[in-house]
Amino acid sequence: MKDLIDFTTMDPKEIIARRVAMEIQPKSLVNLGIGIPTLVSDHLDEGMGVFFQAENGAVGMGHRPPEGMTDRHLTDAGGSFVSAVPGASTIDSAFSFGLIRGGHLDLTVLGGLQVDAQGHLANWMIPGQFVPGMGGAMDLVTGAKKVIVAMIHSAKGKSKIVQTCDLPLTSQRRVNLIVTEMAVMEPRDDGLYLLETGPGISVDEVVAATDATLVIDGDIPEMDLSRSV
Amino acid sequence: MKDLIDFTTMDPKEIIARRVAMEIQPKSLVNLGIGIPTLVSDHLDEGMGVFFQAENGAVGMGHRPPEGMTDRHLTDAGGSFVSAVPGASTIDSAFSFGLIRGGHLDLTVLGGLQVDAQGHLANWMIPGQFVPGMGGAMDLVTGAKKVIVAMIHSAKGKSKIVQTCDLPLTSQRRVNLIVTEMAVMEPRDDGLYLLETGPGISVDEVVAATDATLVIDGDIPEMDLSRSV
Amino acid sequence: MHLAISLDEVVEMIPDGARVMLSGFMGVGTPDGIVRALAASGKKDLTMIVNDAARPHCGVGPLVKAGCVKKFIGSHIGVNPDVQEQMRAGVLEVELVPQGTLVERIRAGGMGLGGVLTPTGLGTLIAEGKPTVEVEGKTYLLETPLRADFALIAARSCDYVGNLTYMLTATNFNPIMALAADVVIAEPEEIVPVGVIPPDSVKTPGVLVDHVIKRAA
Amino acid sequence: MHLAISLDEVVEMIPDGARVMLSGFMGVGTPDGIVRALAASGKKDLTMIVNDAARPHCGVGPLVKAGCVKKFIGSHIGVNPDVQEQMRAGVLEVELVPQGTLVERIRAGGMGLGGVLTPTGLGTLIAEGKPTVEVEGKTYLLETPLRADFALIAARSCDYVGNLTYMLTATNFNPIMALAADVVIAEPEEIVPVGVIPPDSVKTPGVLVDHVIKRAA
Repeated sequence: MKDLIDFTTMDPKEIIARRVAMEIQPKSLVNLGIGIPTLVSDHLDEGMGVFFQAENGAVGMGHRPPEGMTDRHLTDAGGSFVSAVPGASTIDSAFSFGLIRGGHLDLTVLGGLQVDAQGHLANWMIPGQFVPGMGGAMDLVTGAKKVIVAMIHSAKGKSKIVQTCDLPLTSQRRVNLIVTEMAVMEPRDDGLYLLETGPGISVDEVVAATDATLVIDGDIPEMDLSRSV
Repeated sequence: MKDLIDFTTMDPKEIIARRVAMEIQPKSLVNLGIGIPTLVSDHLDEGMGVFFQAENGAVGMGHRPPEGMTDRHLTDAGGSFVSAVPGASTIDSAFSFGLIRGGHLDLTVLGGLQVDAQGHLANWMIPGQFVPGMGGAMDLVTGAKKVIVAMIHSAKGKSKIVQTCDLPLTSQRRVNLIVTEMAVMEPRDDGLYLLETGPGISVDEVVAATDATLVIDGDIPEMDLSRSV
Repeated sequence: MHLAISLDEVVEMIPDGARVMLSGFMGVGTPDGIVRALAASGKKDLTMIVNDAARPHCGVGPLVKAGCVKKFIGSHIGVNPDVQEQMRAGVLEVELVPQGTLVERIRAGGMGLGGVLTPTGLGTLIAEGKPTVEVEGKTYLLETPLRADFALIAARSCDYVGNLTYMLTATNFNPIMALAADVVIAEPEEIVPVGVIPPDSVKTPGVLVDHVIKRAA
Repeated sequence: MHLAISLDEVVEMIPDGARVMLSGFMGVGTPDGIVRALAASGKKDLTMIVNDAARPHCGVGPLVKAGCVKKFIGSHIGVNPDVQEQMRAGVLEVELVPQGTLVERIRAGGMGLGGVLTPTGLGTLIAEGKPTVEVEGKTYLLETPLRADFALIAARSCDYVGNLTYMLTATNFNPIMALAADVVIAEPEEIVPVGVIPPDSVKTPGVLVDHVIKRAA
């Protein structure tokens, strides 16, 4: 029945979440940031044995419980109610960041304000305008085995993919993959590679919407969102 | 009835343990080393609320349980069976040494191979002869709020109180008090003060048995071991 | 046995200008009774060390709203408009610290370590003015230990020895802050008889806790 | 779900010359089944990172007695005559590390920190050849992180996610070593169904554990 879904009319955030979900390995430990990254878990089969971790010490978070079954002692890093999957554990903040910084986290998916052609992410402050703070993002980007940035391609008509970030960086580490509703991009030593285009989007449209030089190597396929994860 | 005890015939180890016990404050957290220090707890009133801690993660150790009631998961730092007092807790080794190094331990009582006039303790190796290792002693001496060395005054006819240690030091920290069966001594900026003599021991006898210069300031009292602790 | 005290006594104990650690993560695991009492008392010039600024009604929020806070040291302030506003107005100083660095600096302060060597923050604004140390060919940022005059923490259960347990994600900074202040005050949800908490369930041994908040009469 | 394996498979997995962390304190909290199997297999040239040398019959003792160990890194060897003898004979290299430094170095290796800044050992033999770092006017010894190829640990309970609990003073180095090796193998006293261990009772989350030893048939 999957063939019947028209991905070109899918909500851009869902396109991103669904594409990111395809990157998740069975049995891995994954941290999902607030916003679009949070949606990723909806696109995963629970039988994969993936454990979702949050900075506040949850290992094995599940969906928000039904009304009346929430508990104020069990929340995600945004303070929203979650449940515990079978085999879940809870740890203190020092241990939680030990997992993150010590290379025990297989994947983190974060939102971004900017990512540049070198794969540098900026996502914690806009000087003179708004300073949310880095929370756990600097540790996550520095420590996770794999970092995926998941975000809408542009904000207020401006590309969030830039040649060099002018916002303060989150880490000097190069992220592994950038997923937007228009493109999947991978920063490598010799440039920012365009790997896939979004549903119904042409390579030219991606190039036009992107303020960074993209390396386009051969035929660029469209995201195959019909693939089961 | 205490008056009837003749302390001059008391076992030297018991004299030391009893005198050290008088230094212990109510409700304090105390670490007792192997050997003579272990005997100290026998001389304390349980109503004092003292918690005994061991390097292996026990906080609130009690005496060895009766035969048949021991458990191989509950031991002291020497591997001997102990019990848990009401309110006891067990922590991992990193936490245990956090308590020790972080200044949360009120007192540690350790044995020694040598202590010198500067208050330096040596208790972890005799080069070329025997190398037991420092275990937790270096952390204990460096981190505890108060350090008492409890040991027999001499070994094989040689004073263990020396002018300057020739054995490798345990810490550069000056210990607070030295208690032997012959004397109570306190290392200060201007020398090693003799504070008390052992039961039936004269000042001259202490001086003769000690290979360090003792500061003798006024009349030196005899240990009052009849005091209730 | 540790002294159970009232919220009024806590208010009396903490002077204006104190340096205070406050536990909690987005207000979860924060000692809310203590926060409300301090906010109502009109304390001034507090330095608050806390993971995040939470929201105006929870976590450190009520203290910020009441104007009690001179300086905030933490990792996230994005969903508390009071903090953003007071920061822009120049009445609240904000020092941002990456979360993993923050908790490890507190742990170092509590465990007698001289600092934290972390890769986090290298090559970013956070590294400016800080020394780096090279170990086995890798470079790390040297971050200093953090301590406070008071740690205000929230617990699930407490006994009269002061042993504490925490519940699920309300654990967060609580056991770490309990190590790193001159005076540690815990607000438990329940106080149970000594001996009721199994030794392996204790997350903070009572020897670290100075005071617990009395049960309501 | 983690793969439950046999002792034979553990023996096969660990090569001669491996760098191995072994938990336990005077043999309490050591995975004795794994130790016996490795000793019987005649492994060679192991580097063992372990708190103490225990006694000949427990802890790392059987491995030393069987001549499997080339290098011992730990804090105490005073009650194992085999270690003293092999050390004097020059067939066993011993590196002594203060206990609090040892556990913190392992934690640093497991938690992505660049080292440990400790006052312990300053002004002693232990400080020789090691850099010192000054922080806020105090001097600390810089000790490097420790990691291993394998961590062999003992648990009280384990579920098939790999979540572990420990019991009383058998906890000691277990949860710390579980952080700091490429392959972590746990020998539990019992294996229980997933969901039986409450989240707050888990001391080592299963994500850190690679293998657990099968129940005997």
